[in-house]
Amino acid sequence: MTEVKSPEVPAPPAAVPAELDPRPGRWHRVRPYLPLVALLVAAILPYSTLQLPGIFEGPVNSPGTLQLLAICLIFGGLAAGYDLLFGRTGMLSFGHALYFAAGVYGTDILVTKAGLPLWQAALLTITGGTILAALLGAVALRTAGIAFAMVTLAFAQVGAILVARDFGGLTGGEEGLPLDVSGLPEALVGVTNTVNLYWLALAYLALVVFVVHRVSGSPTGRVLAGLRDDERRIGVLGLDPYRYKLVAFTLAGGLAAAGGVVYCLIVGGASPHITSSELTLSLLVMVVLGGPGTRWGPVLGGVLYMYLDHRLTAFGTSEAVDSLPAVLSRPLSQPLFVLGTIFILAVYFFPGGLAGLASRLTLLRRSLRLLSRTP
Amino acid sequence: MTAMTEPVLTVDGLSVRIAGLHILQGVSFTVAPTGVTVLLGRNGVGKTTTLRAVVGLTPRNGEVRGTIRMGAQSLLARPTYRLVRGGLGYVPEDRCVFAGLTVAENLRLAERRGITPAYDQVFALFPELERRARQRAGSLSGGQQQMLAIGRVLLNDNRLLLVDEPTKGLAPKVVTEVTEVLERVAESVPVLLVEQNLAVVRRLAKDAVVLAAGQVAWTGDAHELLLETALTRSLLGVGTGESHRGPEQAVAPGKDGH
Amino acid sequence: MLATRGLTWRIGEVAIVDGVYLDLAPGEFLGVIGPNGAGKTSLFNLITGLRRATDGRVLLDGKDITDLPPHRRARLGLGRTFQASSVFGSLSVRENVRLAVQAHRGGSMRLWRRAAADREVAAAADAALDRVGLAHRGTALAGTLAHGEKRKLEIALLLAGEPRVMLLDEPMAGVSAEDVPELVAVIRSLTGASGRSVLMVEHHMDVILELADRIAVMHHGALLACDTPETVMANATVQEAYLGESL
Amino acid sequence: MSTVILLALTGLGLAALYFLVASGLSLVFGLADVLNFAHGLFLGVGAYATWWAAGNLPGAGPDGFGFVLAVAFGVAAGTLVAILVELVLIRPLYSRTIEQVLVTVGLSLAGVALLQATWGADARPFPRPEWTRGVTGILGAQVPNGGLLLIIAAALVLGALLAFLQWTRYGLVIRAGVENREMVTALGIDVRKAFTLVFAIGGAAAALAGALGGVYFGTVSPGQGSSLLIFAFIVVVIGGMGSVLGSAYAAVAVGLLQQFVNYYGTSGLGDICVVGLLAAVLLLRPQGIAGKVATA
Amino acid sequence: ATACGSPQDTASGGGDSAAPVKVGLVYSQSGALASYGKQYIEGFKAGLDYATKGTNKVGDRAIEVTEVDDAGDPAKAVSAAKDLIGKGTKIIAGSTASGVALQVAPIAAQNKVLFISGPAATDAVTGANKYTFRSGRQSYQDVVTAKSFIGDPTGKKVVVFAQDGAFGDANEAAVKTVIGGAGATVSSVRAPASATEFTPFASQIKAAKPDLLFVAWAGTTAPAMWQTLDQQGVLSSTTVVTGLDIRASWPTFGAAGSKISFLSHYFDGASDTEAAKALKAKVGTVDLFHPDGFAAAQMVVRAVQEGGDDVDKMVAALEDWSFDGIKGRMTIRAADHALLQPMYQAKLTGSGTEFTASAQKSLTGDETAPPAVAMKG
Ligand SMILES: Nc1ncnc2c1ncn2[C@@H]1O[C@H](COP(=O)(O)OP(=O)(O)OP(=O)(O)O)[C@@H](O)[C@H]1O
Ligand SMILES: Nc1ncnc2c1ncn2[C@@H]1O[C@H](COP(=O)(O)OP(=O)(O)OP(=O)(O)O)[C@@H](O)[C@H]1O
Ligand SMILES: [Mg+2]
Ligand SMILES: [Mg+2]
Repeated sequence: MTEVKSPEVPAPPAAVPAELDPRPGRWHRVRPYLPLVALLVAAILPYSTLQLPGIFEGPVNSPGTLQLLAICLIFGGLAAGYDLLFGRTGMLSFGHALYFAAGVYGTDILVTKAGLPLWQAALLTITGGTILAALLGAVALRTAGIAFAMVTLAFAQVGAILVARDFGGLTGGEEGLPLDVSGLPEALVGVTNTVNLYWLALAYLALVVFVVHRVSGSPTGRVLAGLRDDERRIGVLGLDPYRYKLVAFTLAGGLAAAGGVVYCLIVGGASPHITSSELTLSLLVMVVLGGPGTRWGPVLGGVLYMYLDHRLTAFGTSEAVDSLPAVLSRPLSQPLFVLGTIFILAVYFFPGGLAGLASRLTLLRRSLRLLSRTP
Repeated sequence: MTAMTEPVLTVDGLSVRIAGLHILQGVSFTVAPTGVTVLLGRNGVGKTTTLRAVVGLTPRNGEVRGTIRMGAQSLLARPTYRLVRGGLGYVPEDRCVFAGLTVAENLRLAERRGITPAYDQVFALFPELERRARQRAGSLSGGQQQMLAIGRVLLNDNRLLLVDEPTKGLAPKVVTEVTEVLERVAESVPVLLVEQNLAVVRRLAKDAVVLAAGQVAWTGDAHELLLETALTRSLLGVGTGESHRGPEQAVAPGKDGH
Repeated sequence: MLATRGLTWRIGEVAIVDGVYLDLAPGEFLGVIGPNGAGKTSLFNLITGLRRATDGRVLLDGKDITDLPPHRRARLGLGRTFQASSVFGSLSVRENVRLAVQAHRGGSMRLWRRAAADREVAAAADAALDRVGLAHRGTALAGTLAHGEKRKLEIALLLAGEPRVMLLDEPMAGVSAEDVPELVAVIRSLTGASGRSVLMVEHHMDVILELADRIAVMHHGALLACDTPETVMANATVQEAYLGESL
Repeated sequence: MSTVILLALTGLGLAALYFLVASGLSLVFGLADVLNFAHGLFLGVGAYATWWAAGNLPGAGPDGFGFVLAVAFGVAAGTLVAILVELVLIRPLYSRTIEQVLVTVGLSLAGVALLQATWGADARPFPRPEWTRGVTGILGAQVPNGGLLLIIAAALVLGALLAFLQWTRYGLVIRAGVENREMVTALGIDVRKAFTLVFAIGGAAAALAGALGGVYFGTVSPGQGSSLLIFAFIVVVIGGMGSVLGSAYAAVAVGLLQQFVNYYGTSGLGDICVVGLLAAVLLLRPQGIAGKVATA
Repeated sequence: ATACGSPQDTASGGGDSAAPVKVGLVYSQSGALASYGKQYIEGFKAGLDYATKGTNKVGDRAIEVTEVDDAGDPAKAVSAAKDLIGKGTKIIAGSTASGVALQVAPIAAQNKVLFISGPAATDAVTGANKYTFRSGRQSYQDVVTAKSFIGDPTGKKVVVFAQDGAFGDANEAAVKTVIGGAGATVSSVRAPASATEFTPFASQIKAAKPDLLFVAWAGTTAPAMWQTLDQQGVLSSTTVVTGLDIRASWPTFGAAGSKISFLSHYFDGASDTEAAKALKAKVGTVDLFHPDGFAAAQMVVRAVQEGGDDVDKMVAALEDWSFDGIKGRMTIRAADHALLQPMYQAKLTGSGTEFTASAQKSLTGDETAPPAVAMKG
């Protein structure tokens, strides 16, 4: 039977989930511990006064640097969560920003307007965000492919409109809603405590990576990988595609909402930027930049994207750029121009994302060795 | 080999690597200017890969070495559409009809500028295609799709046809029909055919090339190959004498082949 | 075991499958033949639920399953292969089969267990791969397999689900001559003593004749005949519509 | 009564604008299978090139024939940019659809920033014939001429696109090429040329929309294209990807809906209704009003 | 060189009485509000020059200005602010966008640094907290100026046409208090900020037959909006008041420009003070937001002069301070840090791309004073 598929979203350049096919190699003994080592290094990073001129404004332990890193980490986690949908299940959602925004605005409103203590607000928000994802997912998943992308986009758009409308002064409209910190724990307030926010962000990232890793390596994760390739076949094998997709969607939504909670604390408020469809697009960009369906790719992509997004404004106003002739310096002082260009180049030169770079290098090395052997 | 006249296609030392796998390792053979040359071999030896290398459809991550010439002209490094306009017809293994287009549109697509498409000939061979002209090709049955895929190339004059497993999945009656079509086509155009059905091979093939593990294991006269049971068995893993468990599908009771 | 009662599928005015009554006894092997476009694959799609019948019923063990979605039918023991191979291209061959085994063992959501640690699943998967002779290709990506290998993987996926009723859609298409007997043996071993029933579409007449207890002939969506191989082969209409003049 | 007529005609004007933006998008999306986020950039290029030409190109100006010339220049510039984008950025990535989409995302970021770097973030007054600022009295309603111009232009573009798809083989080639590019080349067709052509047409339609949008808005600014894009996407999807006629229907539906709801309902409800319409259409008919087939 | 330190270190500012004073300017250099930002920074530099008499020093302490681009994104602004504070900066100014101002203000309070908000017009910055000041005007002052156009409002019918969201809300609320409070009946027509077709709204306005129409609209769709109001005859049927935006936007009013009564924060030639002359000498043509930067610099110099490195002293020095700015006499009200300042009524004349604004009347800082709000933090 050859049935024409409805305009399908092409599955992302697939990678076999590493979790499912642990191939033995030289590294295989050390490998399981590498993430722990990375986590440890990241955790003690704030104790370093290392100066990295050009990379960070101040020493690593300065609040500005920690704040930047915290934001990067959040987006690393967010991208990893989004990858659960896109890279691992093959669902192209254009509305993931909604659940993140629900996390940010939910926390902000519950703390600032309702005066709830943080932990209650966080709990309520994450639960609410997860339920929201489950409900909207249940509707959106009646469609597939591009239609699914567009329905999720539509839902997110409604969210954006509601935030912009500022019903009852709840969201602050286009001006956003600063977080009322008076009820917050001391340790989360003030520039000197930025490091705690950094650790919080790191914890969030670690949690997401761990959850995504576990889920991908689980029996359910195997089904998700199958869904990405052939949904019809999954049904014929006796599994309900809808249920599995809904679980992935809900889980990703919940993780995004949790990210929103932390982000709200880090930035100290909510602004409508985060409800825009551009945010979802950036998530997509992050995942592809890093390498969809890989464990570290999306994290890397998210961190790098946010880093560039923040740092390019400084690059644009730097001396080096200013001293260039106007034809060059004008565009280069537009951060979005540089970001867009870098992004296009990345698509060309790192197909398969940053995570694919390692294996490509190995391949290169091997063929070089072969060349040198066969004169 | 009947190499009295110049071969229409010469493949020499063809090597194909895809994604690090050395799939073809120095394949050399020629296709005679008349009749059917058949390419045989088990699943996965590289028959399809060979045909695709000839029409220039090796995947982007693949690498082709060696020479492929049609007459005096080298085919490598020329874009596929030029090769096809130059008279190389290709019927792919998995049919590749355009599922979203109707049968008529599929055929219209194959028309070439400056050539009057031979619709009469095609519809005479496959009346089904005329009847189903407005149906979407994706909803055709497997066999109907195969007819469409063959019909598509026959609209134009070709100097050489590459046909990959044309009888796969066809009803015995249609296998017979397709075989007859190819036989008639081969009268005017040389054909390089990949085929698993030995009955078809026996009926059509003049020359045979047998691939094994990415290399040429045997070339020569097709009937010689099929007559010598021992040779067939060692190269193809089947006997040809008794047709009960072999791959010959078109066995009608009460009648025998030939 | 499996029965269809006047199963019909129309697109507009045209009946692709036209009032088909079939009965498959436990342990029976029923071959289905018919010209290309007769509606064999469509019949399979109706039985497995990928298409909704416009009319008629499908019964499994006497239970009406006409309105169940595909996965529910599969859980009741209905398994199939596809005419155009549809395997999970980006998963390894072994992972493909493991997924099928896992689907069979229990469909509950398990988000936190390690899939790779499930020995039983792995063992069952390897056994299925062994049976079709693909064990050596276990780590290859299914998408890169040659055509014939994909056909074998299809059967392995089916085996892994241990279905009670199996629908095979042209399992031999494109399988190289050498491997046909082997696959025939595999398919034969599926039936018989185990009490499993098989419905198989195939154009290789010799394979059908060798395996089938009865043969159903479809033509223009309708059942032309359903009888013992001898009777069917002797039928003049069948010869004319399907077999034609042999080579 | 005159209010209803006014709303209907201005709604149609809005629909015409949406259609002009959506038609190119739909063509590229439906035929070449590229979800072209850079469409807003083509729009911007068309608008700025027209603006520039009216001020600097000899013979061109804000009025009469000079204006036609300026618009022609803008369309040519948009087409050229689209062709370049296809040749340099999209073509090397064929069959890697996701990457193609991402490149257009990158392009939309970089391109709009480039426009801003060159001409600044502020809106510039757009050169336009005096009569486009006026109104025409129709059955008691004062209908803006700019809107009428858009309606006429949209009708012409619709006709031209339908003729292109109907009378040439390109529509066929491209639809087939999206399904299986290799096989199209294996039929002896240079499929790359066809894809470039589609981009060129998409770019031309976008640039025209940009120029006429400039007339409509009275200004040109770097972000203008992107802000129209979201509604254009909605129109394309409701209409069914690749169906030019479907886009036309959908544009009319969206334009009128927005206009009437905005008048009779509360503010912002219009947008929400449009989004609701999108969700409803997709849930009931995932392929959109007119499905995937791009013949009409 | 790797070294270890506490993760809660921040550079401690000052101590040394000759060390330079660090001032951080977080504003939009790129993004949608880049041209506002450009005026702001030009104004700031001119103001610094003016207030320090060309030395850039207060006493013998140099003013060291660090500029950071926030691209209009509050998250970036917050990061930048934290970075600056971490490096010992005690004074932060800037905030071109209201969203940025609102989110940076609490950061200033939490860390006890001085924050002088820039062009951001939101009323919510006023009285935000003890450490937050503003160097520009606020929406409320706009509205009070608008009121001056209708003489006695009693019994008059006023319609506010504003976009959805906080900006529109604030304007509507201000009109209700200021003009409605004075006896007029106020109703509103709201439209989504993303609207591209304005006929329905124009029809609604026309149907309401107002004596005064107050329009609060920002963004790139403004020209289309004006054209529609003009085409549907709204502009010629009533008095229409709106704020005069930057010069670059003037030509986009087209023919509608001469039919509108403008309230203005500032335009070239609105005032003839010493400061205005100094500014004009520096930047040539003065525009809407130059005065905000200029005033910010004057406030910074005052704060450093009187407060040194002690932020609380700076706050005390600024509260109730009156100074001669570009616009004339400006006063920082102690209660809520509102900046009382003159406002203008203006007319636009000209055609094509050549437009000039001329002042009809100017209102003093007291006349346009917003009602005092309670300090929130
Ligand atoms: N794109 C690819 N990437 C990796 N391996 C490939 C690719 N294409 C083909 N191969 C491998 O090359 C080998 C030869 O494949 P090919 O399709 O040419 O075989 P074949 O002789 O046509 O087999 P069949 O009779 O099954 O059609 C197979 O082992 C296959 O797995
Ligand atoms: N979606 C559809 N729309 C229209 N016609 C269809 C559709 N699906 C199948 N058909 C038609 O129904 C008939 C039966 O198709 P089916 O695939 O079931 O045939 P089949 O018996 O399996 O043939 P084969 O042996 O060639 O695989 C064919 O004529 C086909 O064109
Ligand atoms: Mg093959
Ligand atoms: Mg079939």
